[in-house]
Amino acid sequence: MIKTKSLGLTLTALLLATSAALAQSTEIRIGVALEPPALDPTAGAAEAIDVVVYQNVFEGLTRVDQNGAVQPGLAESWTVSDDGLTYTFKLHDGVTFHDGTSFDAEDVKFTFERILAEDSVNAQKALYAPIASVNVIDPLTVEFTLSRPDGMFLFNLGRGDAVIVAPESAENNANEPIGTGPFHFVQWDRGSRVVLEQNGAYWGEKPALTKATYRFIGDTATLTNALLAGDVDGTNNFAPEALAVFEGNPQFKVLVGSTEGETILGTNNAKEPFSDLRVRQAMAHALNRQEIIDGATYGYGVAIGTHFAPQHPYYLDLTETYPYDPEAAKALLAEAGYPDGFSATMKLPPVAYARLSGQIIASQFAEVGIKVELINTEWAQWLEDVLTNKDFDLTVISHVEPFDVGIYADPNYYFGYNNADLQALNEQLNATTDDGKRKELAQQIQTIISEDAVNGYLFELAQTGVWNAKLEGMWQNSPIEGVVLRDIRWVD
Amino acid sequence: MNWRLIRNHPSLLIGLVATALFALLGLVSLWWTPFPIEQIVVARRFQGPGPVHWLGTDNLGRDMFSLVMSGTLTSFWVGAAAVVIGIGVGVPLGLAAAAWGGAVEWLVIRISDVTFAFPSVVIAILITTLMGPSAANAIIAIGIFNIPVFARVARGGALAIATQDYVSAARLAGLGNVAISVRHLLPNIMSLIIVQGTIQLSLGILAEAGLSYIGLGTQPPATSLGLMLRDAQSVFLIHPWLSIVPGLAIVLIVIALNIAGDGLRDAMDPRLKREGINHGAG
Amino acid sequence: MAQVDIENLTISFGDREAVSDLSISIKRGDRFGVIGESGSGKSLTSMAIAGLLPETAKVTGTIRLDGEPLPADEKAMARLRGKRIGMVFQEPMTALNPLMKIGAQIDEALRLTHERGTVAALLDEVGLIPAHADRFPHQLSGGQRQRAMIAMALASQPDLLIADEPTSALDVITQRTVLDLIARVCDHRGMTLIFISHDIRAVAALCSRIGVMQGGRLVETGTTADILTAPKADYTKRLLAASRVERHVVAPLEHKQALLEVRNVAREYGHGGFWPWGRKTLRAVDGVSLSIAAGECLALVGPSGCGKSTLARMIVGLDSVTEGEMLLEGRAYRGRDLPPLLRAGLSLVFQDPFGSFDPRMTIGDSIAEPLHLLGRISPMERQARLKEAVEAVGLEESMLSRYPHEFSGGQRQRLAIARALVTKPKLVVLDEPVSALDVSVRGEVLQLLARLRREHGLSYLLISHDLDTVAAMADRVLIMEAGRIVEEGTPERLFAQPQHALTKALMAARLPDVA
Amino acid sequence: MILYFLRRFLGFAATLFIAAVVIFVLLDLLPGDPARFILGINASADAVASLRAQMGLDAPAHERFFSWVGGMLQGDFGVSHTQRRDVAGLIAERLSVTLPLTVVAMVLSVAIGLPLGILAARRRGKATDTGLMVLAQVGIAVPNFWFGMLLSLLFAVTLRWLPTGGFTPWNEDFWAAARGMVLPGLALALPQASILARVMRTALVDVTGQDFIRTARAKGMTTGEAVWRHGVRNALLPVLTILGLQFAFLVAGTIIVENVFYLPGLGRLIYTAISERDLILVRSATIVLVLVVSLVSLIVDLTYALVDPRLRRGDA
Repeated sequence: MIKTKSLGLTLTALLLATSAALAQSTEIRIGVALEPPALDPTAGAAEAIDVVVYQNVFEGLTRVDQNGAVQPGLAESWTVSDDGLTYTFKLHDGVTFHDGTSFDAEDVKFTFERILAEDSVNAQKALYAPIASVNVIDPLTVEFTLSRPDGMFLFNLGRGDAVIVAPESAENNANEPIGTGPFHFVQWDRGSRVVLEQNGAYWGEKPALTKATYRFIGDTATLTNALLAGDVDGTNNFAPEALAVFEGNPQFKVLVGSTEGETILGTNNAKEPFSDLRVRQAMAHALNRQEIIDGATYGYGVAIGTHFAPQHPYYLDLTETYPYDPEAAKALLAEAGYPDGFSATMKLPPVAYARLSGQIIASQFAEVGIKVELINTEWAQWLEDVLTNKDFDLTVISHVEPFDVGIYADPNYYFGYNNADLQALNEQLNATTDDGKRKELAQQIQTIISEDAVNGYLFELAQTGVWNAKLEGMWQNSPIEGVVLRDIRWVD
Repeated sequence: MNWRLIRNHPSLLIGLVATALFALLGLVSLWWTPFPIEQIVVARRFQGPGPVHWLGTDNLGRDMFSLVMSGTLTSFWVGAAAVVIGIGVGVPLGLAAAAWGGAVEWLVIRISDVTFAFPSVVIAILITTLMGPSAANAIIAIGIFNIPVFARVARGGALAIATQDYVSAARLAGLGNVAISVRHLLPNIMSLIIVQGTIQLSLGILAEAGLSYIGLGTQPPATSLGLMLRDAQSVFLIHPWLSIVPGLAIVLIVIALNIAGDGLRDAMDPRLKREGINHGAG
Repeated sequence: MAQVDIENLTISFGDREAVSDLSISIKRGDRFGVIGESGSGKSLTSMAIAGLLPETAKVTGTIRLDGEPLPADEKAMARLRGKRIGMVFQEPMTALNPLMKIGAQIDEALRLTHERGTVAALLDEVGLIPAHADRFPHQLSGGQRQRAMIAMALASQPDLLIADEPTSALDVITQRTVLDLIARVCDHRGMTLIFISHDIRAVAALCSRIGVMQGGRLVETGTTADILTAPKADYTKRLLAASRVERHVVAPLEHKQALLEVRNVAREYGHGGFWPWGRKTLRAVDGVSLSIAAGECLALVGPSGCGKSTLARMIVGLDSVTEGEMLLEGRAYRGRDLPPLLRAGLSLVFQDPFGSFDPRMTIGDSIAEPLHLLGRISPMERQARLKEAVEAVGLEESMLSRYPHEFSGGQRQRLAIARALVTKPKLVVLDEPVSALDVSVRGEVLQLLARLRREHGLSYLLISHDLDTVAAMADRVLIMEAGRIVEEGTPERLFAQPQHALTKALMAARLPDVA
Repeated sequence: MILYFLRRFLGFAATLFIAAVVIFVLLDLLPGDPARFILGINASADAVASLRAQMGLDAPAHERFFSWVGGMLQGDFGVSHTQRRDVAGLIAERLSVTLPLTVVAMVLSVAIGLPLGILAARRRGKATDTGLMVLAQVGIAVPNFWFGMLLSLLFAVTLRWLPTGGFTPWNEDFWAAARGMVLPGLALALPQASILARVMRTALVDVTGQDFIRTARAKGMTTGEAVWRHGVRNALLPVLTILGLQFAFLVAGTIIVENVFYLPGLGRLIYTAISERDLILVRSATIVLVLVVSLVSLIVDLTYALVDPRLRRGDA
């Protein structure tokens, strides 16, 4: 890349560098806000891990495409038994890991036994709990037996949490990930960047890019400058407040798409006064959703009235369940015994959408008499206080897992919602494989949580990518976390 | 300090008046701002300066002038409280070192070396982790860093004073170290401390801005000039005004404080007072 | 033609005139002395001749050097003064660059004027040895530093030497040798000398002509003999009168009962090491015994660094002995352990009247401070004591509410004495009580001290290196050298028949009386 | 002289030891269990307990303290909890960014500040002096992250002379790494250069009033020559003191500038390590920072003694 002999020649060097970039347009530098703590997607929950390695370094049996549909991955085909309990996968032949070891059914078995093991540190272990056993039929055939039908099973296999790892290298994946993907890991300069290069021995179609560098730039202003200066070629999710810099600039393209992130006003249903439905309804009436969307996402978020992604075929528009109506909110509060409102705290994790939404909500709640004290926390503190100890009144958080409405059936989950009817419905939904039936059940659930105002339903996060105008093949939507490099290429 | 002193040092007057104006602006915000700063009206955001909003509005439609008033107060408050911590702990330490000497002095020097060597930002991060981010956290982190500064100034000043005969005279009169420190040393190093105080105050305001920038300082819905600057930084290219207002406010306050500090030093330092005829007197 | 011709010189700072309308003419080979108190403008005049006035000074009038007006161009002036004028200043410690070796500094003077002399020859001429060239200023004694300054001044072969209070920072013996050195080199090289001093005897000893300055004006000029014998101006008369010290001896009391006894006292300082065992110890006071009788004035005389101040500090309880003990009215103590009530029986008057009062406290509060030693006393008694003390030193009660900067040096020293008296002590230690005062007020203060001694039956321990003060005050004199007492006797005896080498040197160093 | 060195060195060692105690105690107070943080929120109590034992977190405090300090003395800084890598290596990697950055900033601030300070002192009271001192006031008053961003907008985005940030390891491309230091170095150096210019000016003005300058003028130098040949060196003494103090400010300032220019420095390492409760990493990295700062002030002290002969006596 840029090779300079002296600082005095910077200008010339820059011209050379620019022309060099034009000639060898097979490299990409991507700016991302968060640096992953490690690089093993099966041993950590951080989204930042998937951004770097998902489908690039690691692959699963299936993979999720940019529309959220399940495609064959390392498994070229599969069959499902009629009762939905047995899945048989036919694996691709001639696949090797980056360290040269070959991939076969034993690796699949190892991967899933590792996920399900007692001391497993997989973040989504619960998703794979229905797996009763994994049987190696022959080196290229593997059979999964489930303890109950699971409508999401094939999708879940395509997640970053279920990528296939080798027993030889699994231990070191945190620092030196070894997978089967189209790119292999080259180096990780902590605090600065991760470098991937094309895997020459890749089993599938070769990607257009030969090298990809992920640069970690946490500060929006700095990332803006880096994009403008051409120090990075794009970013998958750029802060919406500064998008205007790139809109209308012919050198850049701004990709606005959907994500699976339902942003909610997390409410502690187990605690006074939020255990009172009227209080929750009052809060729902007090929320001016459009103002929050405008203020916190600069209009890029999509309003939701329940915990479900709007782009999903099962989605039901319930945004008018409790329309913005401060008078109704005051009346409900008075009815619940809080004519003068009440005081509550709101713990906010260190992400811009939460901090901004929190401020706006506090201002809106003040209109109806609810005095909110904002408590800003770092991630570790937030996880411990809210998720683990449930020591909170209110919070703002985006749930980015796809199809995660099942969390409402868990009375031990942090918002403490305990509804037996809903739990039964969810049970039924899990056991159903028929699409029409599933849609009906899912919509029933959506309606119940919306009417119960379990949480305040704010908006679906948008994916707002900024890329060099000459790049193509980036995912516009984000049905699953990751920046998939497979189809990205430079065009003139 | 008297009026003649101020008249003879016009820069001191400018510095003090400018500082006082900003301080007043901040203090008034306790009772009155043109608009409440917690009030968010997204619909009126990013307005330029105008008759309703004199300095325009920010990304959440809050009145910039109100924010600057409140932010100035926070910045001053953080800086001043940190100075108070620095003086409250540092000056007694420095006086003790000078008055007792020996092991006490050794210990004070070590303590001040250690606090000096501790990067203040690391202290701030640690305190944030212990207590959560807040303006109070910034006060403590900056205040801790102020302690050795004042300890050094107090010790240096006191050592110079301690050689004076009137200190020996007080000792002859049977006064102990504490009494001498309070009666003689402290009043005579007060001017040094005041001058250093203005400098540390301006440094504190800058440090608060820095801490707010990395998210360790003042937290919304409260605001400080540093926080305003940080919030505006990412939209600098689109709405530069939002950055320029708090940035300029910080620069002006710090300059005002520094000018006042310089003026005080010139006015109080007898060495400089003599300047001009210091080759004259035989 | 006069070598230096000053006409109507006026120097002012802002609207204040420091030198007014001064005209002097100095002939080649003259030794011209300028005498005056601090602030009289004598130094400024000499700076004006050398073109060294600060930038803030406004100068009118003309100065001619051999008939040529001083060049206006800074560089030309600098070269001229480097070549023609040698200068020696008061404080040799600060006048030398602390970071440069002596040799290098002298060498620089040589090279700036392209003279062919050598550093070694110059050092030799001023009585230093070649090894001194390799030292830094702080490694030399005050006298050696002043010699080095003179060597530097001589490097350019100047024909005019300006010496501005060259000896007032030095002790008696060194003072004399430096004055002799200046006289010698002036003779030897045939240089014109302008010698500035507040000490009329030094000027008289060295100069052939004298100019007397007061408040920026030249009040009188004439030959030394004329000035000394027939002064015209009142001010000159007063100066001459003040330099003659009268003897204020009080007849010794009948009962010579010892008030203070010092027995075999020693004080050691650890020096030069971090660990106790690596330390060189310095015995500042080495086995001193003395006693002071009630009503007696005992003088302790010695060169600077001989340990006399250390001894005084231990006696008054500011420091403690390493060995030996002291008895005040029969009660033994080792220094700092002096109990409050006993402390009240003894006090100290400091040398520098400017440093002995807290500038932030009223004089009254400062003077009342020692009353603390007497335990609780009523405000009325406090006020009475203050009044008594202030009136005893000839000042008024109304002055008690003022601050130190409102008083002159002489008044402050009186106030310091008042503070020393406020607890009605029996013994007062006087640490160089007049050496920081202008000559004209010295006599008054000494007189005051004598009167107080008479009226209150005080005993004095007088610490001084000034033999005149000693002669004026003391009943008995101790000569101290390197921590030891080397000779004892009445002033009369010592002046007449000094025994010890140091005593002899001290006596020899005395400048002749002007009377 | 040797005694003086020894004394300073002992003070330095004592400072480090006290710092180690303080760091250790502070971190022991930190809420949040590192074992739980690593294992995540779903880990069982057993697993957490066994990881705690593995990491040696269940030993008594004084034992852990001494094994940490003892290890460091032997060059063993331990293994990072979260990154499972040698702490010494991690720190060295980050120091290769932070140290050059501070040095560049230091050099820049001296190269900018001292000449301007001398110039201002020489033109004292004139327009140049006033102009420079006003500039210095502004330089001190501009928050460095703001200034850094403006620099980046000008030199990286508009002119494209230098990168907006990021770091290429030295051994990979030396010049790229050096280029990456320029803007952050400048951002850090600006306030320090302004301070230095002011200190240099004051010191020089002070020195100009000293007797030995008058002596030099009496020898035949103009004020300018005297100040240049005798004043500057003497004026450098207070400047040297300030320089030592500034190093601490620079080190503290790097963490903010590292954020603006996304440099992988030691400050950011500590920042992330604290949020991940990687205690071994935090305390070792912090003590290294303290070591660097104290070492520099030790060096400044010793240099002071070398420059100023008056300090070479043992009792200084």
